[in-house]
Amino acid sequence: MNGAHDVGGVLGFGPVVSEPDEPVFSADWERQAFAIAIASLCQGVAAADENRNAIERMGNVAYLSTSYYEHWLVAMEKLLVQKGIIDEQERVERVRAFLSGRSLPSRESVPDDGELARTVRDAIATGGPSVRETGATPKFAIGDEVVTTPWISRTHTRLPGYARGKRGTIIAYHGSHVLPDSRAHLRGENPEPLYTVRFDAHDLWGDEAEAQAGCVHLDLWESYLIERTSDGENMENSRS
Amino acid sequence: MNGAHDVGGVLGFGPVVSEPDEPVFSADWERQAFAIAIASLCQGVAAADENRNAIERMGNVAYLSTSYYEHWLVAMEKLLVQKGIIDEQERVERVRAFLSGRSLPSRESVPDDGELARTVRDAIATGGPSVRETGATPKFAIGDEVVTTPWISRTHTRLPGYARGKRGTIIAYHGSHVLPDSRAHLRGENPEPLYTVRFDAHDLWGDEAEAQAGCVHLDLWESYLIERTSDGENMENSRS
Amino acid sequence: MSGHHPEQMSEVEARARALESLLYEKGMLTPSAVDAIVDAFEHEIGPLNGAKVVARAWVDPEYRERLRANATAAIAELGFAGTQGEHMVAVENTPEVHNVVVCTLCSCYPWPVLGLPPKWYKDLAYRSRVVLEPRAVLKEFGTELPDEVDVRVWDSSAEIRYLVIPERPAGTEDMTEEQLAGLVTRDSMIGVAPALVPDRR
Amino acid sequence: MSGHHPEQMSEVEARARALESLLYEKGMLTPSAVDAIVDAFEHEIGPLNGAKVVARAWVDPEYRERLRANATAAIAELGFAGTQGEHMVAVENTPEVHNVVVCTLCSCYPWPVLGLPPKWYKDLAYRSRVVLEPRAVLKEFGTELPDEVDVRVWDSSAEIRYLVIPERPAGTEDMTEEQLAGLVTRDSMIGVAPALVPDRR
Repeated sequence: MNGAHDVGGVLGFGPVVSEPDEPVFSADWERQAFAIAIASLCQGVAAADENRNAIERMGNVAYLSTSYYEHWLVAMEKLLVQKGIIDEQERVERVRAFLSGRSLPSRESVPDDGELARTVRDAIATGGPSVRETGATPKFAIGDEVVTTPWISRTHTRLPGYARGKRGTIIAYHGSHVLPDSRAHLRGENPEPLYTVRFDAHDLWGDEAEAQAGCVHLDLWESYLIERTSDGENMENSRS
Repeated sequence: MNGAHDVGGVLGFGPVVSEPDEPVFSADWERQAFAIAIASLCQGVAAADENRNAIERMGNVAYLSTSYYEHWLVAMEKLLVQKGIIDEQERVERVRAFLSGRSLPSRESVPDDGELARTVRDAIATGGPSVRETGATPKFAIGDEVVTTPWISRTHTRLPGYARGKRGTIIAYHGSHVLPDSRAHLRGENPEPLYTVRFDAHDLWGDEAEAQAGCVHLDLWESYLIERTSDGENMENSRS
Repeated sequence: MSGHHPEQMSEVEARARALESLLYEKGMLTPSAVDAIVDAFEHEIGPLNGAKVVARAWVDPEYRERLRANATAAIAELGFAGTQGEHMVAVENTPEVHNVVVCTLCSCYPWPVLGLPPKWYKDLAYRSRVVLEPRAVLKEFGTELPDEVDVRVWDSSAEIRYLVIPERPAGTEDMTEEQLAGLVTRDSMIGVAPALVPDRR
Repeated sequence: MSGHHPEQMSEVEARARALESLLYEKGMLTPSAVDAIVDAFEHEIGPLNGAKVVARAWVDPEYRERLRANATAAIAELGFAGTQGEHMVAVENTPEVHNVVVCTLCSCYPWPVLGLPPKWYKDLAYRSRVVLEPRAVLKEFGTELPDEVDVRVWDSSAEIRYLVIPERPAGTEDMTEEQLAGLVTRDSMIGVAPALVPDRR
């Protein structure tokens, strides 16, 4: 989605501030939000792409002014309701109850046979590859010159705005991977060949590239890419 | 500047909310902020382009989460200090004084011969045209097909992000106008031919254009535009 | 402009007052200049100016031609000119063409004919959406356009300011220029709504 | 995880607890699962894993080749694998090439080898700037690169995760693999800093 999360190359976010000896989590609610998300995703509540899409749709001002773990929390609030696991009214009432002094139940009062803990531990250790055996022949070969699609997307996509309509070179092929644009919207996995594309910094930023600029790499699906011919390259991509 | 103020086509800002019978100003501080800005600009404290640039540089999160008149106020705080009219420490102390209960001086205690009121009234009624007689021959004629520059800018510019690297047609010529990219950074007026360029919605948005989409017009300076030839059009603009 | 209880003062209020008081001390601002600016935009300069221009264009074909050829000069004939209206262009709605104005980069607006912009015009939602989906935005304003109509968006990226001349409503043949001006709303001159239809009870 | 005074609870805290308690009731979460997840990322999975991979690559040229050819498999040899590390690629810094990793669209990060990302990696400043001005950002981290060095940024837009193999510092010829791992910082494996230089007092 062409939204405010797509910040590559956007100026005005200030300096990078790095904090020494930062803890993994800096508050209990961060631990809770993260654990809720991981446990839910491990149990198949939503795919990672749906989670990212939910975060992107939280509203631009909210997105930019809240932290990483709050993004996860917002996405889970939306997805758990959307999937029918939690009712929105029940959620709102429960928030109010905690604000009015309710406590979390004691450990002992929650039924817990340890099974879910084993499941999530296994899932974290195993992961879920996004590569799929499709037998598809990749359209591009390493060394091929390509141009990315110049269009914004109203739906979830992993082509950042700064790399729209830019020329690059294929430097790696990773087999076919689940297409986020499709899975994020429950339209199936639709795996597509995935490539690493190298962009010369000058082809991304023109004169605004740094002195002695190098290159930026993106991992892009086949449908994001158009073959680049020696001339007239953009005749085919300047109209859909 | 490639910043968060450049919102054309960005999704995620919610619905348009229109308020019936809205007052011109909804608080005294809005009146004050606006009057301060107009009086300062009328007295030549800064050009409108510098004011816009100051607003764009207030920081993305602050920009998106504050209102129009607060943007003007932020810009004036910066520009009045930058121009040496107000000292930053004095400003901060004065803010603190008002927060601690200080009142504005009574009307009568402020020296006021009515001269500045006459000046600002005249300035509002007269305005300040941005057209300049340069004798420059415009490079483009009405009907010419052009492509906009595809590059982001780190400095002030009036080419919106959604129209970078897009094809359009010249439909009007307005003479030479002061170049904001230059004046905003105190690099002189550098007037350039200014054109209205028509963009077919499909050339801006591809398949994301609305059904029965029409066109969008922008007023663009000559240095934002590249001549479009029948093929290889982007060979000349894909590298700087 | 004072009279608030200090304990209720917000930071933004204090910041505006701090600048105001400092500029008084520097001789860069006076109470009568503040009044002149605020009065001008609260009481003198507003959409009634633009409405008079549109009504004149509706009743006087020669004026309409002058307005289309050189809007700045034609608008000045009626006494309207100044800041943010130095370079005016009038765009005319017809059964075939609908125009709508925005400024995506800030909130440029033709002050001498419309006054200061309404909040929604300055908001991120309008600025971001109307260039991408003008029909959807217009529909939210109650303006549903037939498929055949050519929708033209004008994004005010330079110092050219646009005034939309809405279509003259049917059944207004007998109305005076002054009565007609009463039908011309701010929204119709931005292009998000048609002019009002006369009330015939 | 409780023990806060309710009167101090912020809205975000209440929202997290609300979901936690509701999921307990729905049987979709258990206290031991929460503990398992938190413990894994607070105590088991972190940059020490990546440091072991890098140290092995420094001492074992054959391992280094395997890591460069198929990082996922080579990392699994040392027992590291799982969520957000399913498709690993190792990129090697040399005197001629410097690699740095980012995820501009969210904050993708190779969890099995580096744990959860530091705050700055997730912040808008790093995400927005490092693709446009990597040298300037690296300089702010104290990493000033000679002009001749080819700076390569890796923006993790798919499920491929990147691990930077920093250059082995000079004067470490006699160090053991375990000692070498102590020089490999998180920042060096993201690519914003070199590995530590051994302390020789």
